[in-house]
Amino acid sequence: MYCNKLPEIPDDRKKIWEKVDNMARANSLWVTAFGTGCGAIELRPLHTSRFDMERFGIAMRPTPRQADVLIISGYLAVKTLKRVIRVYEQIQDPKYIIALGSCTMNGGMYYDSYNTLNILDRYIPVDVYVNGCMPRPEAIIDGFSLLMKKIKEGKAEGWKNYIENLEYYRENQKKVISNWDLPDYNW
Amino acid sequence: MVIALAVFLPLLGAFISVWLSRKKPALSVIVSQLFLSGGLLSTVLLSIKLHAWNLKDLGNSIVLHTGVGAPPLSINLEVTAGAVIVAIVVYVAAILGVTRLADRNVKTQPLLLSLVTASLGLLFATDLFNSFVFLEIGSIVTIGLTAACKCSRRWEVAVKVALVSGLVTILYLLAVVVVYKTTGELRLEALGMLQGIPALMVSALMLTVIMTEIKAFPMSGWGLDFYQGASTGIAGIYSATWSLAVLMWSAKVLPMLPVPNLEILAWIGAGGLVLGQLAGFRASNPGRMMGYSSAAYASMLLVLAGTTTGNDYLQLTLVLMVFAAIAKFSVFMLGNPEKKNPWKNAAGNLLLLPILLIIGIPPLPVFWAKFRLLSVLAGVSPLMLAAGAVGLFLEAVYLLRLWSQRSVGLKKNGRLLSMVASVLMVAGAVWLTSVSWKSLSFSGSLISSPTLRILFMAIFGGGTLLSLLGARNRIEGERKYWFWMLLSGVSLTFLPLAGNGITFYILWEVTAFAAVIAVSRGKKATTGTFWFAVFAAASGFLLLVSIVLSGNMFIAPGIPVVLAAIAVLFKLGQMGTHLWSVRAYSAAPATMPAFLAGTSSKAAILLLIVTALGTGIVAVPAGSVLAWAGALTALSMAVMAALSSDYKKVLAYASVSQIGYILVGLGLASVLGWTAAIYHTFHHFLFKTVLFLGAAGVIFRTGTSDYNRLGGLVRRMPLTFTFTLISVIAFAGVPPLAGFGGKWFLYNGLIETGWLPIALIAMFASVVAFLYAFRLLHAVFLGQLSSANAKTREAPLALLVPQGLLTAALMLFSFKPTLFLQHIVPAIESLPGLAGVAPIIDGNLVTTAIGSWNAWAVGMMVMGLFGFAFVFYWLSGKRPKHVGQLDIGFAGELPPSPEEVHYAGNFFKPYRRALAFLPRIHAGKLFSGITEILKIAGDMVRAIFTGDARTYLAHSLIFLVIFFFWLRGGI
Amino acid sequence: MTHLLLSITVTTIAALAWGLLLGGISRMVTARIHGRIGPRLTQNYIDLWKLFRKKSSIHHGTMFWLAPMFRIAGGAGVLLLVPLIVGNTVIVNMSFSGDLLLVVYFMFFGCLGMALGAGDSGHPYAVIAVSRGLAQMSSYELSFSAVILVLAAGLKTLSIEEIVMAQQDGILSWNLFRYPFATVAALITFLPMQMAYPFSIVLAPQEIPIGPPTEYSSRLLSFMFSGRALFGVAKLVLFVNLFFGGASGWVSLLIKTFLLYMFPIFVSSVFPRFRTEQSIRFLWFVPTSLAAIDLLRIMI
Amino acid sequence: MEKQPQRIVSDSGFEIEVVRKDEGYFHVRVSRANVIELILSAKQRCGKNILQLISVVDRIEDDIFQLTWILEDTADSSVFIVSADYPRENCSVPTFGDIWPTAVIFERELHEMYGIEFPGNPRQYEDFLLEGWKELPPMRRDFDTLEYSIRTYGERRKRIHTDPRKFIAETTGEWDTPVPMKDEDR
Repeated sequence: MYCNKLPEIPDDRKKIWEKVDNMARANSLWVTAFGTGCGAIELRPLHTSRFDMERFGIAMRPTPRQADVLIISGYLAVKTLKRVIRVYEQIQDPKYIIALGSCTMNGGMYYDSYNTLNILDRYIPVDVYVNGCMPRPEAIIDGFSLLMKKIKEGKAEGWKNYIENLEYYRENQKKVISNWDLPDYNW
Repeated sequence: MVIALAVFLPLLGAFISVWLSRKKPALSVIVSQLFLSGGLLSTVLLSIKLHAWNLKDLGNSIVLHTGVGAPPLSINLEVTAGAVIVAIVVYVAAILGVTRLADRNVKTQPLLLSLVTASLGLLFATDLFNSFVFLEIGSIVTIGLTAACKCSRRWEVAVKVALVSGLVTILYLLAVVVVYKTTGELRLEALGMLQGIPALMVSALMLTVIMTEIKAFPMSGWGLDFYQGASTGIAGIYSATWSLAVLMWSAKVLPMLPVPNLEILAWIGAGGLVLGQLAGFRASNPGRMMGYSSAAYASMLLVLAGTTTGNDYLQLTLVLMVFAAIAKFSVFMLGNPEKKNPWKNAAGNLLLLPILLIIGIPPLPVFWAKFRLLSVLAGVSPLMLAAGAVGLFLEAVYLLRLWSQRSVGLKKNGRLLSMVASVLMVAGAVWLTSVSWKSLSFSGSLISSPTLRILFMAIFGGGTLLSLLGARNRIEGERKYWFWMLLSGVSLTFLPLAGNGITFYILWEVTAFAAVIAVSRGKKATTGTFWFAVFAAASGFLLLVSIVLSGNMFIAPGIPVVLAAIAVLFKLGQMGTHLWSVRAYSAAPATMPAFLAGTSSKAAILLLIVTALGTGIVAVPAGSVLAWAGALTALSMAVMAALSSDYKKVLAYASVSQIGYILVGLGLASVLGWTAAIYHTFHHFLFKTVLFLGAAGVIFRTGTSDYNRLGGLVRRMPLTFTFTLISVIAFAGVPPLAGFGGKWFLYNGLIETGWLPIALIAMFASVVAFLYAFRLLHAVFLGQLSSANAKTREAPLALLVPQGLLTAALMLFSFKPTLFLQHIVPAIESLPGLAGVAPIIDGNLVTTAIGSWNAWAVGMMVMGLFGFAFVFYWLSGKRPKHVGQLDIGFAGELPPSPEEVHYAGNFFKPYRRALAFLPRIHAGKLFSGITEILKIAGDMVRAIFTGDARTYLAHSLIFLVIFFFWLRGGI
Repeated sequence: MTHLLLSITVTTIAALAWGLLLGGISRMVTARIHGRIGPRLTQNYIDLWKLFRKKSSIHHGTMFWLAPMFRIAGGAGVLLLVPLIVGNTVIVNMSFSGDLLLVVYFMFFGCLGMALGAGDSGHPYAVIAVSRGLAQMSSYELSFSAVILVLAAGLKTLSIEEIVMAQQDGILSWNLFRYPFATVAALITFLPMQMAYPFSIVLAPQEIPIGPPTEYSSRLLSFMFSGRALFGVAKLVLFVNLFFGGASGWVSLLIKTFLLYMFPIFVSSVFPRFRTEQSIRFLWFVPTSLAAIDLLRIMI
Repeated sequence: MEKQPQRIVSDSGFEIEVVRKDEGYFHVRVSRANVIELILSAKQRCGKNILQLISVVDRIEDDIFQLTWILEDTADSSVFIVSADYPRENCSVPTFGDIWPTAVIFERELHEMYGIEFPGNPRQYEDFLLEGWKELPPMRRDFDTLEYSIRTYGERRKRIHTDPRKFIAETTGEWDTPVPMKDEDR
């Protein structure tokens, strides 16, 4: 019923095409429209004529299959983490994560809650953090431009990190998700 | 001497058997059988002597004087050729009956032997008083037999028989007295000498007597109760001996009645036929159904007596009565008298033949008689023809219901006896077919174009072969229906060769009813079979009447064309009558629908073509009616198919819808239209057979045809999917596959003729076809594989091979349609009376006045583009990972189960909603409405059969009075 | 033969480029209508390249990855069957091999492929979208059939070339002016064909994530995009040929297709979306009645 | 019909303490033995046909759970509120799932969050919000959330600076040298 293969790490760092590809990737960031927390409301103004993220080539995709970027917005509960993992793994490589807001970074005001994660990096690789509670749309655009810069430089390789250290990530994920019923591979 | 032996041997046997039965029952049975066999032998000798078997001169006779003096003091017997055949049947029935009764009630044997003697005496009697003697013996023995049988209602029935016999005796004696007083003679011929009031009196009396004895409507009440109440063994023997003898005696007497105009009898008979069968429409007890059927035959006897004379009359009465008696005997012998419902679990196969015989399905013997009867009626009056056909059809309906309800299980009740009877019936069929052989014709086919003839034979023969090949799997006991499919297919294959109406009709009916039998072998076939059988019978009767009206040649303009067209619509299951096809297809054994929809339905197209050719082309108004009907059918059935969620039903609706296009094409009456029709006919055969065979495989492997429970089978049945996919693309009419050609010719023809609204509807229907086409592919093969089907295997090879062959043919004709067209177009062009310009075929390019089509170029382009994209994709990078079926982007959730994610039921919900403004019309309601009306009418008629013997006596007396004053012309 | 292959290749590549460019322009125009700046003109090329060069991709089964090929063959096929320039004998492609009916029915080829792929993905939303799309398609094909009948019966031909040739006597001989109602009906059906609002019930990202291609990713998606771009251009050329007098040269072809392409974009930017059954009923009755006016005019 | 719950209060044979009475608002407190009778008679005789909510207050000081059922009459939107106290240890409360299907869901939540048992509720052991929770029910006041959070999710990174930019620069190292904000920018 599900995929049972380990993901592969493509070995194409040295190819010349990679530069061109990275330019294209940076200028065509498709974001999966998966609002994980309260911060998702701050993404909506980005569509509007005031902020207009489409001018950077950033577009929303309603399905993870076609997206490049997953935005984790606001606090991340254990229950949401499960869904985030599945959505993230369904995004095709190369893929990036932007974490939005204080709660995402360290639990924020919910640091002592029984179901909010405090350290996100243990569970999935984050490429860019944007802090604030909540961050303004300008800050999000700032985060996007940082991500674009990283991609162009070939440094936004959280996804490779994730594949390489899949065991570590899985172990941490399984530690907090007490009823782990996800398939091991979700590609 | 031989005659005396023939008549009196049983009587002797009766005495000996009375003596023996007390002491040595076993010996008495053997002795009875010996005596009966002796009688049989002597009658057979007589029959040979009289040349009875060629049916040429049935009045041929030998006269025997016994004792001293002239009649009525002595018994004088006249053995005619017809009577001798009846006598043989009586003997055979008696021998079988003795065997049957031996293990139940030995005491009845002497009675039975006496009954045989009485029957034979009556058959051969020449004067009124002798007849009276034998009538009396027969009645008393009947009462005795009834009372001796071991059923709960025996006394009730016996009393009714006794009362009716008493009345008959009184009336008969009155008549005899009048005759003797007036003429001083007692010979039967003396009846004809009467004049004036005595003649009227005697006529009324004798007619009442005869109608009461032969159980003609409205005096059939006691007969119904008798057949229902008596044990099946007694009823069977009674029907094949005494009842038969009385019928034949009445046949002898009726023409001699001093009625002013014998046609009165025919009108009484025709009225009785309709009303009596209407009453029978509601019957549910099998015995009672047989009673109604015997009333029908009695009415037919009256009709015959009123309309035919001479050898014709003798032949018709003989064939009708004898074979009906054999059939009834056979039905009754299958019943188990110890059961409350005797025909429960009767052997379906054996029940079938007699019932089909009574209905009159060719080439069974009764058919010949019924056909000639209807021909005669057509000569008398159209009203009488209509009455005859309606009565016979009503009879067919309830008899088919009897069969379809009982055709389950195989028990050995009287199986041997019935098989003997069946052999007799088949032998009779062969005999009569050989006698009537000259009326069959296979030369000078009704279709003038040899190309079309070959095409249709190829479709029929090929379809039969491939369906049979498909049936060679272990799906559901193919042996049960294999033979019938073969029979149906073979007669279908010869259909295009038929040279005249009767040949066409026989092949048509054999095809239809062999298919009905094959369908009935399905597991849940009862309702489906019944509907199928009723519509087959209806279309058969319509066609028969149409052929009769056109005098056996094909098919005269006017009413016959209309009837034939209705027959075609019934056969095709067009809009309104689609019910039978949908029900039958979903009830039939797995591979049957492939044959029915793919191959057999083309017979109706052939009939339509034949009709059109025979009448010198469908004229414009008729053609446009046909085209409108076809277009609306195509549209409405396509919508039905899109909204239905049962695999077989969808295919059935789709089939009906596709045939709508063919009707539009034929209705066009232009070369382009007919090219479209023939093209579509051929391709519909190809892809519909593939689709139904594919469905058979799927249903066999998964055990369901419900869309909601299928899905994802492309992973398990890739070959079936491939064949189905190609067929679906073809019938959806998407270039480059073959279905497009039919549509292209059709629209070209429609635009050329200027029938734009029809073109619009047809185009819309062809787009609606996408809805069910995709839904079919998706719900069955794509989407999620449900866990129940996770281990399904590919369909059996027997189903895949024909699909593969047909798909290959489909692909060939898709890319090279000119291979087909270059033969068909000249053939159609050569047909008389077609309007319009023929398309020009130049290499691969087909051009009409307004458009052009190059299938080869389009095919190559598509293959090239597809191949290029494919190769480019293949070379441009890594192959993608295959993920599991539940690995879908589901908002981060895990899909609960494949079944819940598979979206197949209520697929076109928005479409249903958008259609909500239309009133919902159910064809089912139309037919159940008709059935209701018939039932109400039947209830009104059958209210006269109260079950009270006094009412029955009253019927006879009232009839007597009314008839007498009617003859007299007032009170 | 070589000439034909060359001509086909050039046409297809040029049409792909033009289709993607039109897509870019449309995104810009929509953005300007919204009061935004909008993406670059080359955004669609970048998107396509990115998708094509993604490093991993998935598939669900054979039909799933054959579907984009169907889409490309369908889109390019329609384009090749339609004559591009009036009287041009250099680039005729395959326009000799069929008439208007063939083109109209061949348009379903790509849709069918798309639908098959969507079905094989096993995603319920993809199939819901297909069911909506088919329902809607069957509805607008009713009026489009009526329009075709108007043209075929009015001009007594089904050949696209002859339909174009009949429109060469000045601007008033265009079918736009000869059969104005049919043309309006055709333009209305052009909206659902281009999946523009208010008929965009197939790619409805808010309810059914982007519809049929919801499971497509990476390279397969880039093929889908190319196919759609090709198909879009093909439809534009067909409509230009049928109603707007065809194109007398390359510049005229580009201008006419560009202007025609703007029509659904302008409509699309200002309308909300119909529910499926509303869309179906609207398409059954409104454009069909319009086309029926011209149909009656011809018949009487 | 007498709509006011006044009558059942006066009719009932047991002791009822009226907490608050107002127009369309009636709050009573009863002993737990009489809860079922009171609520049923409120439904049958006063037309309180909707169970709006079941709520719990964990009064750890008194070692009780205070359960409150809020009933509403859809005809005039008047509410009738019944409260009763139950012991915290092995708390078992009658279910109203067979009268109001919504109660099944309310009770599931209460079971998950407080560990209250509702014998007779067919679905009370199903997961409601928490998936696979194994600890003490989290809403009980004797559950230490901070301890649990640190134990399970790790201690969060302490904030060293009040200036977010500096903090980010130190923790992630991705930011360029932070530019001190000017006063007029604040």
